[in-house]
Amino acid sequence: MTNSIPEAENHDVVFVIGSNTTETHPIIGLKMKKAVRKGAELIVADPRKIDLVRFATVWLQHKPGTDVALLNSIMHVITKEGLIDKKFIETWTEGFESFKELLEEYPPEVGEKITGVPKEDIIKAALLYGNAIRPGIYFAMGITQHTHGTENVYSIANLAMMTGNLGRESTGVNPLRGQNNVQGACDMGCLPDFYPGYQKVNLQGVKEKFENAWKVKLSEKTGLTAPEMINSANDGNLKAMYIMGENPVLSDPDVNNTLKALNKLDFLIVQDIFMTETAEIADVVLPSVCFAEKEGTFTNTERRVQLLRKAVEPPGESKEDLWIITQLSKRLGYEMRYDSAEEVFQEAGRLWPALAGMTYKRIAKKGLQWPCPTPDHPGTQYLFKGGFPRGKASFSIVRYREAEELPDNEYPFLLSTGRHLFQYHTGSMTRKIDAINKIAPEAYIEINPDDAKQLGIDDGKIIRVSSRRGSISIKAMISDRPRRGMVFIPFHFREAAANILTSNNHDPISKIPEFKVCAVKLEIT
Amino acid sequence: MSKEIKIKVCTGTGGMAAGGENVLSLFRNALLSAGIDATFSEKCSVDKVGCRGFCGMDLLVDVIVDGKKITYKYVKPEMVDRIVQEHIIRGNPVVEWMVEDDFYNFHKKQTKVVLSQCGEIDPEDINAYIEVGGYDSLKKVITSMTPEETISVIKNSGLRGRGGAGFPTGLKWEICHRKKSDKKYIICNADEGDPGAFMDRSVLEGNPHSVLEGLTIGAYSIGAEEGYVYIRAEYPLAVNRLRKAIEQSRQKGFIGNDILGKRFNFDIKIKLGAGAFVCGEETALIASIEGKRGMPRARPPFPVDSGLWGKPTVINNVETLANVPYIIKNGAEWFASFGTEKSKGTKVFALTGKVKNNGLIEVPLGITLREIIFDIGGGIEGEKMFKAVQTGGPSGGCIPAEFLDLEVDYESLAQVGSIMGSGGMVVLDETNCMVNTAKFFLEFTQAESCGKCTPCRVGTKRLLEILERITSGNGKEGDIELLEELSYYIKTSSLCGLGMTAPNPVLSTIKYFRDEYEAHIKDRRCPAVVCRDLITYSILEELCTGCGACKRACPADAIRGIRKKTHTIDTSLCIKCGTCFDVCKFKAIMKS
Amino acid sequence: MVTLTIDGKKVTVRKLSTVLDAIKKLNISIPTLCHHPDLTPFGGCRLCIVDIKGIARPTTACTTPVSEGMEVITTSPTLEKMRRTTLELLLSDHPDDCRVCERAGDCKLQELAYFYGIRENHFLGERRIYKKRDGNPFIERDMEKCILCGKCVRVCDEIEGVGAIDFAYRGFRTKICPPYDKDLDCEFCGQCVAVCPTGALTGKMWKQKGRQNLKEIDTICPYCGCGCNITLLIKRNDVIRVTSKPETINEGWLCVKGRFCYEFINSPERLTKPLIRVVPKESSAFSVQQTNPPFLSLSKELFREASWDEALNYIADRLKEIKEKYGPDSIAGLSSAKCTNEENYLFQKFIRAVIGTNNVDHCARY
Amino acid sequence: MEESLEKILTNYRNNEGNIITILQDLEETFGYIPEEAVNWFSKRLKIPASRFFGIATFYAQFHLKPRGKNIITVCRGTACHVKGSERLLNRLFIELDIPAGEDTSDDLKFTVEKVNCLGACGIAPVVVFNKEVHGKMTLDKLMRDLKSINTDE
Repeated sequence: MTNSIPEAENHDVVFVIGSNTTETHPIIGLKMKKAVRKGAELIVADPRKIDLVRFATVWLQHKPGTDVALLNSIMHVITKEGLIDKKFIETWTEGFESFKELLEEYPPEVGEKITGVPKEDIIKAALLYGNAIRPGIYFAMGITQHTHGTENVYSIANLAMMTGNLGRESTGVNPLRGQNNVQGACDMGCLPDFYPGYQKVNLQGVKEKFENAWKVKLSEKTGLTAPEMINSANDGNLKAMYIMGENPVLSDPDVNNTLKALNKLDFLIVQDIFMTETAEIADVVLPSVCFAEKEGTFTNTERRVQLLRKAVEPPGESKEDLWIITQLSKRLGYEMRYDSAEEVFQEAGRLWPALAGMTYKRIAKKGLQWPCPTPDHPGTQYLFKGGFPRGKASFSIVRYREAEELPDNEYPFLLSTGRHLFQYHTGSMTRKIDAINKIAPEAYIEINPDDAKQLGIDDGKIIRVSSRRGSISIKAMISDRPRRGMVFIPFHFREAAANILTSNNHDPISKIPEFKVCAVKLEIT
Repeated sequence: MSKEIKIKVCTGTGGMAAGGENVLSLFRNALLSAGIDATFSEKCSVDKVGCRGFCGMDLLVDVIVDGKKITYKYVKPEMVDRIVQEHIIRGNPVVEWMVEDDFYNFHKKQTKVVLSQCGEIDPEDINAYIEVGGYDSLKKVITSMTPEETISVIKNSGLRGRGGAGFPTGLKWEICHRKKSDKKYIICNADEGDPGAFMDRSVLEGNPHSVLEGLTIGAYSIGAEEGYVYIRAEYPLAVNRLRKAIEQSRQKGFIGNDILGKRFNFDIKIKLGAGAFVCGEETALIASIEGKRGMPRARPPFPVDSGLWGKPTVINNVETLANVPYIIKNGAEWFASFGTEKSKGTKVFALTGKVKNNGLIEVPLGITLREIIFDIGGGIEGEKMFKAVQTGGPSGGCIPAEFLDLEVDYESLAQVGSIMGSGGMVVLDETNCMVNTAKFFLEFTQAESCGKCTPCRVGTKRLLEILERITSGNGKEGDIELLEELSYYIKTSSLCGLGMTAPNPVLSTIKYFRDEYEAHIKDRRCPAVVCRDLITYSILEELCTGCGACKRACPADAIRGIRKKTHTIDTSLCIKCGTCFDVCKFKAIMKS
Repeated sequence: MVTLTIDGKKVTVRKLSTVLDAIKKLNISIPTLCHHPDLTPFGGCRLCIVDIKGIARPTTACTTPVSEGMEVITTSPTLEKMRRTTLELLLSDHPDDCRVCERAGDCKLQELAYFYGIRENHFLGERRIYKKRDGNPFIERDMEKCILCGKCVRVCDEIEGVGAIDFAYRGFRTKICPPYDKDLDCEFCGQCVAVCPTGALTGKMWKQKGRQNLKEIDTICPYCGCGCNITLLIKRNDVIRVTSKPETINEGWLCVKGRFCYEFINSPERLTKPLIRVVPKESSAFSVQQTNPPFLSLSKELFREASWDEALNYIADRLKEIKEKYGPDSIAGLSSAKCTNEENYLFQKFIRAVIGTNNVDHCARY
Repeated sequence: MEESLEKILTNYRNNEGNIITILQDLEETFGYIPEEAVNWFSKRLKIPASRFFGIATFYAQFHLKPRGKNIITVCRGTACHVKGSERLLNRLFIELDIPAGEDTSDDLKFTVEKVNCLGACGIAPVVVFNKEVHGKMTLDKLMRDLKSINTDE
């Protein structure tokens, strides 16, 4: 997020696109609702009638995967209405002129044709955002989980830049990170192309810096992303995997493919707090401890590093991940010596200046938002105050492209997957909660009432849903949430795993799979 | 036929209940068969008129032949023919059916301003109102006066709110007038909730246009373009006439856009109350118009600062607004010539209870209670003793005989522990138990508490419980003191007017009738023989004829006896319902 | 800014403040049950009544806006007597079961009754009796204990934007309930439980787990990316409840998962020993061919328990062997967005420095 | 039902109504406030159903259960009280066999209600039979009127 969570209540326009905020980030959802109470206008762009729609001034129910067309059309109107920020564009960006030419291709009529959103609504949204003084854009996986997810993100950046809506309090672009420490895992370099702090593995000088710090020779070859690991295992090139606290069997697309790949591995280590679907096919399973049983830090979606405190002793012989890693490291001939989690944190801070000013003591009370380079730095509430760190930002020329696998005669429905409020991810935690199992015990597929009527599907009936990759039996939920022709399945439930259906297509740059679009058919059983 | 004939039939709620509509058409028919067309003739008319206040004698019909008015009481359908034949055709009024002295006495000491046209004009016809000078005041204000000038007339007249606390109306308008806001509202409070009060209903049924005119003048003065009449749905006739009146007024251009050709827009909407006494409280009323539960909120901020939809809002009750056109017409001095130093003008009271002449009266403030009850009301029914008069509804108090010569105004009533309120005046005689009366009012306020604040929600409940135990013979030593303590607490710490005044009936009855409380508690006796649990029924041997009526009527089978022999009541079975007392034609049942 | 005097002390507060804000600024303690700083003023409980010069009756501090030169008295024998009566009245319509009440020790009504030393009640009378208990799995709603402060109604409407409950009926019968008095059907964020001053609203899973001498540990919610601050309440070695403090970045608000989904910590299904596979992989329940697998036994029968030494040595041997045979790039590590920064840092360091490959990633993409 | 609801919705939209207006229309149309109707409006207007319920239970005019075919309203104003309306009320409950704590006879033929004050104190005590006001009521008259309603059936 370029802004902070508390700033969210002070926007005058909130534009939420591809985020079911009240269910996936409930507390940020509260802030949005508070903003509306304080008089802000809310624009929601979502193919589903998510809960936030109740509070929206305008709801753009675009077809899944047409975000670029929608955004370009909005930007077309903004340009035509003269609502661009010329000074910002001149000072901080480049490439606007050719970008403007591209926008000519997307008048609202074209936008309507592609997205299915009435052009009046496109214009209304454009005027609201274009005239706003402190607008905030929020997005999440609804934007990124597409084969053109990167382009979607560029498009959002274009919108913010052309209106100069960046770098001010309560004004910015805010991707919402899904899990508690996605931000931290990225920051800490659990990425195949970056060392901690987004320092490129193949950049001159960087490798040397880490080699010196770690006193070991390092590879300069960019590694494999998670989907590439699966492909590589399938190809027989990848032989061993060490999975810590993840459950890719259920969370990755195309379960059958994932299982096939992981089963081909010579050796699979899974380290977790519960037996998961992935642990079940491991060669060794290591019991680790949960958040309440250890010390450390989490970095939330607003870049706030906060202190996790140990509350209880772990069960049985389960061990902290830090202990397990250092033990393994020792046995593999590389001694790591840390007396506490904070020592690890300090080492990261020495290698990444944005954390350098933080100590456990400083973050104990309310955490600190990076960048926080010095011990007296107050942290950074919002980013890009007074410009971009690397000079001018470029407008990206992005055209609308269709999703990889669209419905056809054989598979006539478009499936999106996602979360709902009561469950979390693959359910390894939430499905252990009795109360949750009472309120949200099973999987379901949301079907538009008109579609259901046409197919003769009754509410609560078990139906068969199939894609080119597999099929599941699942309970039908007739609901006005999805638009016609679209269905939705939450991916939390192994008994009707949505990811048996999803495709392995992914964005060429970010490698994020296209969870939001694939083609399925529905059959009465 | 050269005679000029006017027949006025009362069609207020009371008149309607007595068959007014039917009698009205019977008169038309009877005249028609006598060859007189009362529908299209200029010389002959049969009109419905609003309540004239004396509902106790309904159905009242005025027959005016060549300007000579005769009023008939208790008119029934079968009487119509004879009146037409003898009085109208032959010119001999039917003396035995005419009203007598008590009717004229009832009106003698009254001064009618607000009620001056009630019972005189057809409330469903705007022309009838215009003929008697209606809407002249509005014209005067809009065409020749500034809002400031209008406000100053109202201020100088000394008009105070007729709904409760008596806040000066002109001052209220002035404060609102000075507020800067894109929107302001004026609301007519017609949520007449006090049991025993019906002046607002009568005015709205009898002369709705006077209220609309007052409301429009008020809107002009404060700068409101939108007005509401918040009226109880329990008053269907009043609602109906108000609707008609608004429609007619709009057609005539007295409300709407560019009123009377001037740049003043004002429109009026009706909101029906849905049955909650507390909505008479200003902030609760506003909540109700906004479509919420009628729960009051703390003041400040007051409605003139932040009222309906958060905008400056003036709320006046029906009677207050109905005074306005007359003040404008006759001047502030004229109005101020009635009343006392601090309370000017006339006030409408609903005089009911154990008084001979029940009805609506309008008197100059400063009149004594004795004049009202004995001269206008004709004294106590059935030669009983006057005991107290309860004024101000559930928020008011009971005033004993020693204050009969009290001059009635806002301050004097407050001094003796009661209030003016909206003008309810219920007369109680020796057969009324004062503890029971206090309990009755508490039952009411307790049931009408909105439940928001602790003192009112729980406090009035506990107050009622103590009264219940006293009236059922289970009172304890110290209960009177507990009542006083709790009452004081509720009065001072409740959120709104309902709670603040709810203990008044208790406090005033304790103050003046403490001996009755003590009799209930110490002697387990109800001096007025009212409280059910303290009564025993018995049969007087000498009067019982053995007819068996009581035995048949007794729901508890508590009465024994053989036909034509004296019956007896088994007190262990008696549930004290009083049915036997009611059915005995020989007064042989005794309560003690 | 407005300056006023409270109990003889001058205080300057912002223009739109209430008298209660000013009182709090001076750290003067004054009882209240229906006030919450984040919710619109209500003025229902009548405990915060104060005397204001020029106003005849005591006025509630929580609803009265400050004005320049205002003189406020927060306590006097009369005010205290009235507060005491208010409490007595509230208690007269409240079950007398602090002994077994989940909230005893954490109940504002009980606390105030203690401070005012209310032993006996002058006003005992009819008490509201509700037979029905709410069937929802999260929130125990014991409406006999409700004092109708309305905080739950306001928080549900004003903060959560849901409006699952509202005041219903009126007078003594007033009750806060879902529509048609049915079972609560909402997002179960528990905001209402957090603001309830009595035992009317509690968590169902807290029941008889412990209410006093609890250890409190402030930490971070393990669910979504909001990073809410939570406080774990611990009895012996068990987390028995989760709360959040108002001064946190999330202002004390949580969602259903943050507030109620902590039982997995104590779950008997937790892994407690290293496991080494004994059955060949193909026989796992969740296999390639099955499209709609039955609920996994997640059976530990596929594995045998091992000591840490054995497991770690086994892993080290296998990794060494594979690295020697196929090179470091034949090994990959998948880290977790659920693990700490320190663990993630160390994990990638392990993969990069110890294994010697950049094949490290995590689930940011899902 | 759907049709009546749509009509009420139109009335609400055209006349700047509020929840109370809707409930009044529902009461008028159905004689009580059906739960399905509340849920329907709640969904259409995005107003929580709890608010409808809160209002419906606050105001005396609204009923949550179907009422009897004949509605007898006894005024409980002060004037009527001092003139014995309580006795009329008790008699009605006994005569019409209305179960304790209820206001409607089991056969849904009669509903007996109290009303705070009809403002017709001059003709107290007042009883309203199906919207028709009857003044100066006595026990005898009450029984006669009841009989005539019964024979009208």
